[in-house]
Amino acid sequence: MKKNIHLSTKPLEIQTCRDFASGNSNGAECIFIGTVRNATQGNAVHQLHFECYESMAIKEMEKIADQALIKFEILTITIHHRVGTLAIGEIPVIIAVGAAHRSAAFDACQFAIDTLKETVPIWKKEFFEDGEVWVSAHP
Amino acid sequence: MKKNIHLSTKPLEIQTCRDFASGNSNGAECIFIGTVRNATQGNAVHQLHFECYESMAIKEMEKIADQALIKFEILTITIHHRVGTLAIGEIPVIIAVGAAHRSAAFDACQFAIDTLKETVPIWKKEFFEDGEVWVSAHP
Amino acid sequence: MKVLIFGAARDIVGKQELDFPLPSDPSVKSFRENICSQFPELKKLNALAFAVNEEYANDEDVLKNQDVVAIIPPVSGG
Amino acid sequence: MKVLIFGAARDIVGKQELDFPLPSDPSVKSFRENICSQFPELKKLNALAFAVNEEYANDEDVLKNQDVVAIIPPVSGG
Repeated sequence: MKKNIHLSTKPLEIQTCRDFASGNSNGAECIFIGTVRNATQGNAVHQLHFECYESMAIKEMEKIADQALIKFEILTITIHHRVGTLAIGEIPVIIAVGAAHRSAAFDACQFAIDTLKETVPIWKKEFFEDGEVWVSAHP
Repeated sequence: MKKNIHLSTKPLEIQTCRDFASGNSNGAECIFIGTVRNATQGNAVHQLHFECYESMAIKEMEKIADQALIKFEILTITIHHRVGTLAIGEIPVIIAVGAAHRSAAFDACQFAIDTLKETVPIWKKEFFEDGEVWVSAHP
Repeated sequence: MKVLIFGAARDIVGKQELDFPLPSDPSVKSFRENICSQFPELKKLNALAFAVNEEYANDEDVLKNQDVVAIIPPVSGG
Repeated sequence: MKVLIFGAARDIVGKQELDFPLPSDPSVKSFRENICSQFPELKKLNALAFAVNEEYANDEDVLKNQDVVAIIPPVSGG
């Protein structure tokens, strides 16, 4: 399997992503793991909530994987994104790329997370002690 | 703990590397995993053997971690390397970097594996059906 | 037209879904103007994109009655 | 001097460790020339670096009798 896309309300698992990304022709795997930070611009974050436009989000994630497989010399790409409510330290996103050589793995993984943050219809709300805010929504 | 360096004759574990790399201030982790490929330039590889100059290899790995912590805005770096005999699909190296932001995590992880391959006194012998060769030793 | 509304835009509109009349000029641009005049707070968002049938749309794209339009405030996944 | 030998260089020398006399000119360059003339196959390697007491050394570095010198063929970790 060359690509594996998943939107999940359950905790993401690195080993599951690796299982898709690994293969005997790989010499290199690059894995990006996003985690919920305990602060944004100095304000303590208590939890996050992710919502998504599910059908379109999956389509956009598929597009990113397809583009990565064309643009870079990689063998596999896995993109898993979590939705729902996450606590500090939990994992909203894992991207795992397998390739014969490492530079393609790094480049494709970075391309995938950069593009995901620009195009995939998923929205993050941060909860602080004194309020909540949709990230990046307002100037 | 900011850096964690390990040379091991036992299988490397991604979760162990993540445990060192992760922290509540991290928003991003980049993990590089080297794996034993089943072929080099079209020749089927059966297994690999890694030997090292242990005391110096650890010093050089420490230097890479220290440099990465200075050069990039990262919070943690873990470099684990395996030695001994490895089969196809096994993991010779894992580098895990934790950072507040992803681009520093990617840059530091790539710097660390690139530098490791240039400076750390570890040598890889590839075993083919009809012989064996020290990688990169001869023109 | 069925209109889906997400994130900060949903909080402004107060609903996840609307039935919205096809504008007399059925372009995405015209729909944007209509929805923003009905919910002026939408103009205060950093950006506002639209999708038609799960694909990002341009201002000049033409809408049909059976389309599903989505109002997409700045995304922040990852 | 104690000399440690690794990888492809060890296969050429046939030993992991040697006792080697301090060259009359005690530079790393001079040691390199001596060891390469004793084991000419070392010259066929892609490159040959030396470490003195676990640190990479330059040709002009000066060796002492109690130093531990390592012969380092091209590394290939990772």
